Amino acid sequence: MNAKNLIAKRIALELKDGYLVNLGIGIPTLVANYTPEGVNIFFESENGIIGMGPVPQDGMENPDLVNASAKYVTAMPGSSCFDSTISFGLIRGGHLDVTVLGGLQVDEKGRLANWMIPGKMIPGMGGAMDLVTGAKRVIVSMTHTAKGKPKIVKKCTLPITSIRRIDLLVTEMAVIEPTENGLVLKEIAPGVTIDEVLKNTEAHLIIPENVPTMKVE
Amino acid sequence: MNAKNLIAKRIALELKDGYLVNLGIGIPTLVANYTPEGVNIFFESENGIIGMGPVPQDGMENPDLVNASAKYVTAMPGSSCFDSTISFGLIRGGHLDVTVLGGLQVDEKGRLANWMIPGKMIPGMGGAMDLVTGAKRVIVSMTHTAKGKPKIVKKCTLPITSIRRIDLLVTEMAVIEPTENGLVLKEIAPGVTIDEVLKNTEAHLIIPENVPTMKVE
Amino acid sequence: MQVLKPTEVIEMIPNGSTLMVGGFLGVGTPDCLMDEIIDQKKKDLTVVCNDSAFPDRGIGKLIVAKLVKKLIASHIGTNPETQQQMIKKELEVELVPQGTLAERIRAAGVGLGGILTPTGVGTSVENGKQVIELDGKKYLLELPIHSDFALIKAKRADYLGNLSYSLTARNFNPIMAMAADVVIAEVEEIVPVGAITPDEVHTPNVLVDYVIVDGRH
Amino acid sequence: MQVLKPTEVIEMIPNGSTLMVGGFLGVGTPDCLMDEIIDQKKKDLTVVCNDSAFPDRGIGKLIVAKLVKKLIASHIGTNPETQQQMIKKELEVELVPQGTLAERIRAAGVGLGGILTPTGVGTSVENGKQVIELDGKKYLLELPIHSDFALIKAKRADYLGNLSYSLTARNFNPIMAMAADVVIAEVEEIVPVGAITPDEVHTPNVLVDYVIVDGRH
Repeated sequence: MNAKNLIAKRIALELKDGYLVNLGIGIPTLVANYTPEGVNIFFESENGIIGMGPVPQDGMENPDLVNASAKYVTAMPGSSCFDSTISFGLIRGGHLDVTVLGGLQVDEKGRLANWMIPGKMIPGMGGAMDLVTGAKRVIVSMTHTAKGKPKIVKKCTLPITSIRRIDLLVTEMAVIEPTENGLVLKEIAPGVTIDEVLKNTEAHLIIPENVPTMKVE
Repeated sequence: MNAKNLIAKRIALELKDGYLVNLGIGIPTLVANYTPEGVNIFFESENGIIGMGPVPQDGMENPDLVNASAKYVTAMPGSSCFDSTISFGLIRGGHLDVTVLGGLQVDEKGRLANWMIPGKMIPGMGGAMDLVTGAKRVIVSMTHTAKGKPKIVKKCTLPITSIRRIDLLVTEMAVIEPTENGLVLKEIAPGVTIDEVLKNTEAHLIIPENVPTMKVE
Repeated sequence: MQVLKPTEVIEMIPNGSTLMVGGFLGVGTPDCLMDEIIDQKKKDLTVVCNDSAFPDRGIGKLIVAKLVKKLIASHIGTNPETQQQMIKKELEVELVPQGTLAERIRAAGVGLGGILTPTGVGTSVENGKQVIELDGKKYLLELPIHSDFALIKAKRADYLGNLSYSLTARNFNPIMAMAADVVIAEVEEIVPVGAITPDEVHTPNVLVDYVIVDGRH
Repeated sequence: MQVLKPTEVIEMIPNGSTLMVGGFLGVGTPDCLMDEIIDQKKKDLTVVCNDSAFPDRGIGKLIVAKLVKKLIASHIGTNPETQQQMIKKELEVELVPQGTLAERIRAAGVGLGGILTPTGVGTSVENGKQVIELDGKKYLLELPIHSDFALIKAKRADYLGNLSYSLTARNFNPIMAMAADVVIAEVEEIVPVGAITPDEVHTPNVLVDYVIVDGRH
């Protein structure tokens, strides 16, 4: 299994029946492919839909029905559409059970930076600041390092997305839970050692006595 | 013509084609009976409808279709319904062309009191404070006096509805326009003299050289 | 979402709870739920509703049955019992302008800390509130209203709990469906998934916890 | 409401105007109006839109044609031209979190002086803004955004100008229809009055000044 699918598969285990879930661009999108059987998830997208389904078959695209990346999607039976104030009312109002987002950096306080690299890339925050501030549970998916450099750092050097502490961080090497006391190493990926995780992490990690392997076959 | 119908008929002359209009309980409701021919008015009600029509014929009542007094109404072709935030968004956001309300007192500053008599009658403000604050034009209809006592006073003794100066006051004796300089007597009712108006008014009235008679036949 | 009988759903409400109840003078109020609250004699309730309707209708029945400790509403003039209990200090009443009431409920539902409204500035509604001046114009800072339960009324629900409302019975129902911990919807009719199209859904299913069907229809 | 040709309606827009444009990455953007703005070379525009879409789509075309002086948006990452002009200081960009952008537009439309949001607290979005603390929680005071013109896209209009939107093409359109002095709606289809029922109307006709029909459909 490649890194991206491993992360997506692990995050999918966090989704429970009846959840309202927002998946960001990139790795998060893959999570939908791994939702456990019998678990009914309502996927929401910032542009104003609950009940988003997979890509339509060729010729069935509706130009008015897209996800937050402007890619054609389908609508599941029982879906609903609404304007941007309701869309973000659901997000900021605490009605969204889980948001899964990509990240550029996560620091020891569990703060996420994911919306700009000053002087280099200024895409804008889009819906990210509202999602991180408002969702009941914020899960970040990212590669553990970028060009060999740690992305889990002592303090974010990039502009943060929210002061809110994220709830879970999943990389291809580890599952980390930011807590009041710091970042706790909860699981390691199959074939990865704790030492390897530490070597690739700038932030201090709290290592419990027992660190199980991610339950992804 | 009795006092109420005279007031309603005079106010109807203020309504222009395409206007969005809210009519309060009592005399204001009668205004709908006198809208000039060929003039298409959209009547709105706080409980969430644009395009309210007259009372339905017997047996055609819909329990879900009422005005702000919970009386059965009809919906005109092209009407629309919405929730209370949109209803008051239209009112407070300046989309309502005219509101016509009843009054207990109007004072020299053009301030209206119409929602409570302390210790005696506390119905609550309902939508009145939003209507007076937000409508483009606020027209008050009331009898000139109550039990012989002037209702147009130097300073409201009852709790005011808004600090906003109303735009027009129509009684069975006169049409009065509150301005920056004070209350201006604009018209008198057929058969009424300026002296009679002054005798029944506590507030100072500015009397222009020419005060025409209300154009209601 | 779960379908329950009125008895079961009201049994979940502890005495002393805060309830939002949809409706405008009783139109759009869940009547079966009101009757069941009376049957089960739920006590010391705080009720948030546009008005106290009539003694024999809507939440007016709860007032008459003396089950309400505190009422937050915009209008109590159509139910004399409310004012009587208020004067006898048996019932605490907080009067809120209707548009402000709608925005305060909405603010809770969409995760805003408050809103600035021009309505009520310079009136008795201003008492005890923070006044914020922007560009020379004054606004009242009005705070969110949240509740333990929302008891709402819709015309139709589909099997998943998507709701649609009918005409002026919509009023406060959609915003209350966002502002409570537990949302209970009384509906007249259950329809197949898809019968309410994505563009017609007024309240998305994920907001609704329990649906009860009004057996009288 | 008046039906005009795209040429006629865009001729009414002076250079230097502030335009709100509906759409999310171009979906739900009035394309005929965009093309007509380019044909008429309207200059020095301030544009309020969720994003700058793509170089060949939505308001992205206006950016490429260098007609925009200032852009207020949440995301510019899909249109490289936007960032390039921004770096060269040819274009001023104000980045606003998406949920905040929606609420600021709505605030203008519904007559609020501002809203308090937790989104952006402690991030660079806080710069220059008033922070208000309530019950130990911090909020940013965000101000309304109003415009001279709103250029919106709907699926259908009836003869009176009532609008309904389609699926995720709804997004910012309904709130922009409330927040501008002049509202221009581009629609795909004109339908008889009544074809959009009162409960299906998304934007009431009284908000719409001009309708243009996209002849490509």
